[in-house]
Parts: sequence; structure tokens; C-alpha cells
Amino acid sequence: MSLTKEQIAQRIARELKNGYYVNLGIGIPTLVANYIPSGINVVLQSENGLLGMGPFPFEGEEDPDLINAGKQTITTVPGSAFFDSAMSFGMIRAGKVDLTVLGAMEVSEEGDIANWKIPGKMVKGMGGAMDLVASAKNIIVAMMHSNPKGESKLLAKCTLPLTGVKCVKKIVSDIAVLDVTADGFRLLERAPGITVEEIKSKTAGKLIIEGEIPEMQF
Amino acid sequence: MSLTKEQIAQRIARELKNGYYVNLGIGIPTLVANYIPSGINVVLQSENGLLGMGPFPFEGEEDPDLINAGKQTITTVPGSAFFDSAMSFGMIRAGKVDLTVLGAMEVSEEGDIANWKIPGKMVKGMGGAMDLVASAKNIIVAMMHSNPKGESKLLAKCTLPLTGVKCVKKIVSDIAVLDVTADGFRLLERAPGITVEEIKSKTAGKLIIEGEIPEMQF
Amino acid sequence: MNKVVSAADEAIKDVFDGAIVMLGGFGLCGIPENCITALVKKGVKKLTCISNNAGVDDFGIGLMLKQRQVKKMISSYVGENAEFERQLLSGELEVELIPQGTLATRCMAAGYGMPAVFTPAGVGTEVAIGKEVRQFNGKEYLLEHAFDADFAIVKAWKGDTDGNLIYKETARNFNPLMAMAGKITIAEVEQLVPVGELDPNNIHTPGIYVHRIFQGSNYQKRIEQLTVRKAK
Amino acid sequence: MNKVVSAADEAIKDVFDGAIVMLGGFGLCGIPENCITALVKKGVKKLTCISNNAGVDDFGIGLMLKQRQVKKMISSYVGENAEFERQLLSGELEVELIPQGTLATRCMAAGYGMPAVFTPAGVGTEVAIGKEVRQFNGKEYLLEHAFDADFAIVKAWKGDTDGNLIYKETARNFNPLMAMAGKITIAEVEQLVPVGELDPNNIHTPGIYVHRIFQGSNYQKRIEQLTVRKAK
Repeated sequence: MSLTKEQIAQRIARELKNGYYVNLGIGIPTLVANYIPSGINVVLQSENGLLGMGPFPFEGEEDPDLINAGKQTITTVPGSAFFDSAMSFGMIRAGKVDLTVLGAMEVSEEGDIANWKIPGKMVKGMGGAMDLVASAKNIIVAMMHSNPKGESKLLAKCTLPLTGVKCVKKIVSDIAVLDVTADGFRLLERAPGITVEEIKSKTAGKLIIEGEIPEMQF
Repeated sequence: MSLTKEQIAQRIARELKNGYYVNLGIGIPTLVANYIPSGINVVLQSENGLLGMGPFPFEGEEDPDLINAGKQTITTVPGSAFFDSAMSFGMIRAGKVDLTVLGAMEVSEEGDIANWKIPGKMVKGMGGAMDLVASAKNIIVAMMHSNPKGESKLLAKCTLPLTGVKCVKKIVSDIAVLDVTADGFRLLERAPGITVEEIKSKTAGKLIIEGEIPEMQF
Repeated sequence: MNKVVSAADEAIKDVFDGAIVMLGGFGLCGIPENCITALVKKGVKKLTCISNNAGVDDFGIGLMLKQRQVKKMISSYVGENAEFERQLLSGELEVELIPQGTLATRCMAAGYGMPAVFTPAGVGTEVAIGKEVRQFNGKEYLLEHAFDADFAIVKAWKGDTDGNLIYKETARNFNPLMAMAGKITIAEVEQLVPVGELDPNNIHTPGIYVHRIFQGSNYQKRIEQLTVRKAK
Repeated sequence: MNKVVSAADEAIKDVFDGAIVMLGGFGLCGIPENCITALVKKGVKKLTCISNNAGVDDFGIGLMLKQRQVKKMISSYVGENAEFERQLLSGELEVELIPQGTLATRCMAAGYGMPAVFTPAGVGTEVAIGKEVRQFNGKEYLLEHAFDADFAIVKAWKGDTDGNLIYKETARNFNPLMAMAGKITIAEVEQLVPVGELDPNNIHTPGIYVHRIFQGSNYQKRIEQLTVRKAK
């Protein structure tokens, strides 16, 4: 069975290490915050100028001056700090953010990522995505393995305009966990009930399969 | 009679315009603060991170965390703001400081200034002087017209290592006020009792004398 | 150094047709609502607007778009509104999309007198087309130039009569960066206080950067994405 | 994200011989007194110190100079002490003098992940020797590189257990810039408070930049130039 969005987020959450500063993109990445393992203390960065993002506010307690990069109302946790957008991207660029999780439309076997533009469609902009992928030391992509037409989104080369080159380190898709290595996608885990063959058939880019591939446990 | 240091400061103070943000260097420039004409409101910037510098503190009220760029204990005026050294030099570099007053060992007829190093002597460093002269839009130099040996300090070319090139706009010396123009030093005023001839004889660089040169009034 | 003007109309009175105008805010958070209303009323045209976003159909910069006052938008993320999309697709509106960190840093560069900066954002993408690429320590960077804006219009939480500004929470965003970057900087504030009331240690934008300040009014502070948890 | 260590000795325990160390402060104002004492005690040698000044004979970095722990000083203004001068003239000590704004900006560049910046300071002077000069809008600038320091040691007024820092008055100076720039950043504070006690709007250095923090003690806060007015 393919993973649900929640399970993708849950699997990514296992990559968190104690003490990490983490930037979570819009969509599935945001859900990662709900699955932080107990005993693991992380600080969430929101690139619009906040370290120490907390959960959504209780009804009636929303504050229009306090939003995340997805423009959602949020709260802060004790120890939070506000800063301007230059410092925010400054700390990202300087490698102070330990992990960035974001979505992708395509990832290439070299780690290129495309997630901001589909030619011919209305283009809304890259927001902070290009800064994040160019700067983060550790980037995990949360994505569907195939598009709605059933075509693989893990490619030899991206077909869409790039967001960044050679930057993705790991992919957690709905059917697999893969590292992006110098030699291509390296299969690490498969979703419960998903066979290696299925992952192979759905991965257009170079796939490395070595030894037994364990099944994810939830 | 040559001007005293206080008179040099007093004469420079007349250059202040209402609303100016001003950086005053160490020495004679610091004295300018004592002669700000009434009705003229200026804000003093200290490049170690303060806008709104006030007078020295009363005895016993000195605060070791509150000093100026000369490391003297100071106070603040209402409306002051503290910031880091990068922002401080950022606002200088961006031309937000309207006037910089500083001392000089030599000035050339092209507006080059030397005020930080005498070869063969112990060199203490340029501090913020190179940033200030390279960035300020309006630089007035407070200086003695001649050195203790009687040699002119207003030269065709500086002999000492430069602090900045083509940056000085005006000089107030102990015997004259001069503009630095594309054609050389232009004599504007002479100290009380000082003749044009004397200024001529004490100015090694090209001196432009046009029309009647008024005597400064104190 | 009193910088106080009476209201938004007076603050923006010399914004001219064709001006380059920076507008603070992230989404609808921390936008200069009063000045935008005044710009719409004034009807000034052919503006180049530098702002992270372009408002929504009926609020923020969207109001200026509706009046066709904007010739060009320089933003990182746009298109939360239909009129914007229509103008863009019909060629009435020019849009330059740049990475958000690049946008922020080009503002800061202007405020700090740095003519250009290097950033890795966009290397290898279409953003890099026509730009100088340079390697430092084995990594590639793009050379990006400081903005040169005629006006910066920002919104702060508190300000004093000398123009010192303090922002609240994430309504800070681009505001202090743009405040540093305008040839003329205009600040509207929720609370205008007498000089001396703000703690000098906590000033985000020193008054030297601000040319005009006024007490804003009737802030709507619209929320774009209301997300809440159910009762405690 | 607790960053608290017990004291200066523990905070600086891994500063190694030959390390590049940034030290905050302007003159003797805002210097990390406790860490300097600990570095002297530890006796670590051959340090490259990046600091605006070099202390005085019997205080600040002067104490480290006296022990001959410093191989090289990178500063804008030095030599308020005789031992410094002796070591410099005898060739025991290397000194690189750079403009103060350049020093500040090279720290900031490191903290902001900008490999290099352009500044007009020093153009046409001996500071420009060997450096790339580039013209923007008719003005010349020098290309100056970000610092790459192993440790940044700073002093703040208040700090919380997560490493968020607030500085007091002009004791801020280079401290927040260096705090951003160290591979390892060590902060000593006058008041260490529990997380949540500092107003998130007023943090000067967000905790993400700080690796270790401790409550300092016995601050001398020496005044270099006592200047006062006579009684009121």
C-alpha cells in the first residue's frame, strides 16, 4: 500500500535529530511537525522571519501579525525569535538550518529539483524555494513517486524548469525512501506491501538496489 | 591670529544644517558638538553603534556599556538608537550620514586625505576612517594648516599613505576655510588677522583666490 | 529631527508616475495599508513595485493592480488574485520573479551601501540567465545587484516622532530591509509615540533611514490563511 | 535546545592551538571577559584573533598577548599597549589592519552565507593592494571576503538557555556580527534567564547561531576613557 501523506510526513520525522533547526515547506512537509518523535527536540524555522514556530492557534486566538511562510496563522514556542527576511535567508544560506523538507514536482538522479514552474501554466513564483535548495546542507523531498498520469517523477533529468541543481539528499515518496547518491537513486526502504519491482517500474531515473530492501514499519 | 581648536570647531559648526545626521571624528571634530548653532537640530552618529549621542555623563553617572568611537564615556539623547557595527557602517556607506568631520595629517589639492599612518612609526590602524572617507557624501576636514616644522599640510599630492582618494570637500584649518574643487583648493575665508599672502605662503597645493576673501567673524 | 506628517496622503504626495516603489509586507502581513489606499486614491501610474507578494484581489497591492497603476511587479511569489493573472497573461503587466532571499538581500544591500551581493539561489536555473556566475570555495554564486528604489513604504508597529521603528512578530519581514533601501522612506505605524519612549536597545529601524512617519488608522490586518485548532 | 554550559572553562575547552578566534567588543566595551580569562588559563597558543581592538596591557586581549598566545591579530585599531608594540616590532606578532566597516561586514557576510562583499573602504590606499577592484555605477569598490572563523566568542547582556541574545547599548558593536560568523559560537552573558523570558521581538542574536552559553561572573567592565561633566 502506498503511504498516505501523513505516513510520508511520519517517515520523514524519523530523520529528525535532537537539536535540529528545521525548515518545513508548504504541504506534506508542514505535517512533519505533527510526528516529531518523543525525546527529539527540534526548532522550526519559518523563512518569513521566525525561529520557534508552534502549532496553529486555538480558535479566536489567531494573530494576523503572526503567520508562517504559507501565510497560515501560527503560534510561537518559548525561546522563539523574530527577525527580518534578510537574516532569515542569511541563516539558511550560512548553513545554520540543519534540515529543509520540501515538496517537488520532479527530482533527477543527480539531485536536481523542479518544483516552481510548469511552462504554459500561470507561474506564481519560486518564493523562498530557490534560496532553500541552494543553501540548505540537508534537503529531504516529500513527493509522490508518480504524477496523476502514472509517469515517474524520479527522472534521469528533470523536464521542468529547475529550482536547484544537485541539492536533494533524500526522497521520501509514497512508495519508497531513497538516497540521492553520485551514482543515482539508492533504494533504502519500501512502503508496506510495495515490492522492489514496483518501485523499479515507477522510477525512471537510475535506481540502485543493493541487498535486501526493508519494509517501512508504522 | 590663528584659530584655536575651539574656533576651528565653532567655524565647522556653522556648516551644520537642520536635520543633519553627523559623524564627528576624534579630536577637534568632537568639539564641534559644543558649538551647534541654536535652532539647528542635528543627530550625532557614533560609528561604534549609536545614533543620538549626547554630552559626557555627569560625574558618577558614567556607564561602561555606553561609549563613543573614541572610547569615551557618553550619554544618549531622547530618540537614540543602538545597532551593530555592520549596520553602523552600512548607513555610512549608503550615504545616510549627511556630514563627516575628521582630522587629517595631509590633504591634497584633489581631495585625497592621509590621516592614519606615518611610515616608520608605530601604526595603530585606520579604525573607521577609511570607511568614513570612502562613503560619506560630505567630508569636512579639521586640521592645522602646517605641521610643527612649519611645512604645509595642504599639498599637491599627499606624501603619507592615503586614507582615501578624492573625498575631502572642505577644509577648516587654523588660518583658512577652503573648498576642495576640481581645480584645487579654493580659498573661502581667512582667520581674523591672517592675510591672503600668509595663507598663500603656507599652502603647498594649488590655491585659487578669487575676489575679496572675507575674514571669519567670531 | 521630527519626521511626522499628518497622514498617508501627505506622506505619499510626491510619488510620481513611473516611480520605483518598495512596499513592505509578506502576503497581507505587515503591509502599509494606509499608504496603499492613498496611492490608489492619488491614482499615480506606471509604478514599478518591489514587494514580496502582490496582494489579493480586493486588498493590498491588488487594489493598485485593479486600477492599473502598476507597470511592473518585482516579487518572489504572486498571483493570489484573478485580476493579476488577467493583466499578466494579456501583457498589460510585467512581472519579474526573483528568489525571496535574493529579494531580501538586494534590499539590504541598498541599505548597507553594497552595490552587489553574491547568492547561490538560482544557480543553474533560469533565474541565472544573463547573470554573472562566480565560484567561491568550490560553490557557485550569482552576482545580484542592490535595488535602487525611489520610495520605500513600510508598516511598523510602533514608531517615534524621530522615525525610529519597531515591528511586531512576523509583520517585520521585509519592512526593515526596505526601510533602509528607499531614497525616500515612508513609515506608517500603529502607534506613534513621542521621542524617547522607545527603548534605544530595541529599535529595529533607526530613524536615520526614515524620512516621513505618520500614525496609521483603521488597520484591517486581513488574514490570508486562517488555521486554528479547535477549542482547548 | 538547551545550550547552557557551566562556565567559561567548559565553553572554550576545545579551542585549539592555531585556531581562528573572533572576539567581540569595541575597545574594552562588550568584551567576553570570562572567556578571555579562561583562554589565558588554558594557555592555548598560536591563535589568530579577529577583534576590532587588541585590549590594553593588563586587560582584554592584552592578557593573551602577554602570554604570547596570539600569532596574528586582525583588527582595525590596535596598540593601546606596550607589550603589543614590542611583539609587533620584534616580529613575534603579525598584524593585519583592515577598515572597521570592512571588519564588521566580513563578519556579517560569514553569518549571512555571502562569500564576499564589495566596499569602497580602502580604494586607492595600501589596503587595496592585491585586491580586486570593481566599478559599480561609476564608483570603485574592493572585493572583500567573508571571514572563516573556528570560534566566535561574544559577550551579551541577557541570554536565555536556548542561546537567544540581547546586547546593551554600545556593548553590542561587533558581538552580534561575530555571533553569526563562528563555526562554533560561544556566548557569555551577564544575565542568563530561562527560555521564554526574553521578548521574541527584541532578540538581537537568535539562538540558532549560538552553540554554548553561560552565565558570566565578576565583570570588571573597565572604562578606557573616562570623560565626565562636573556635577549638575
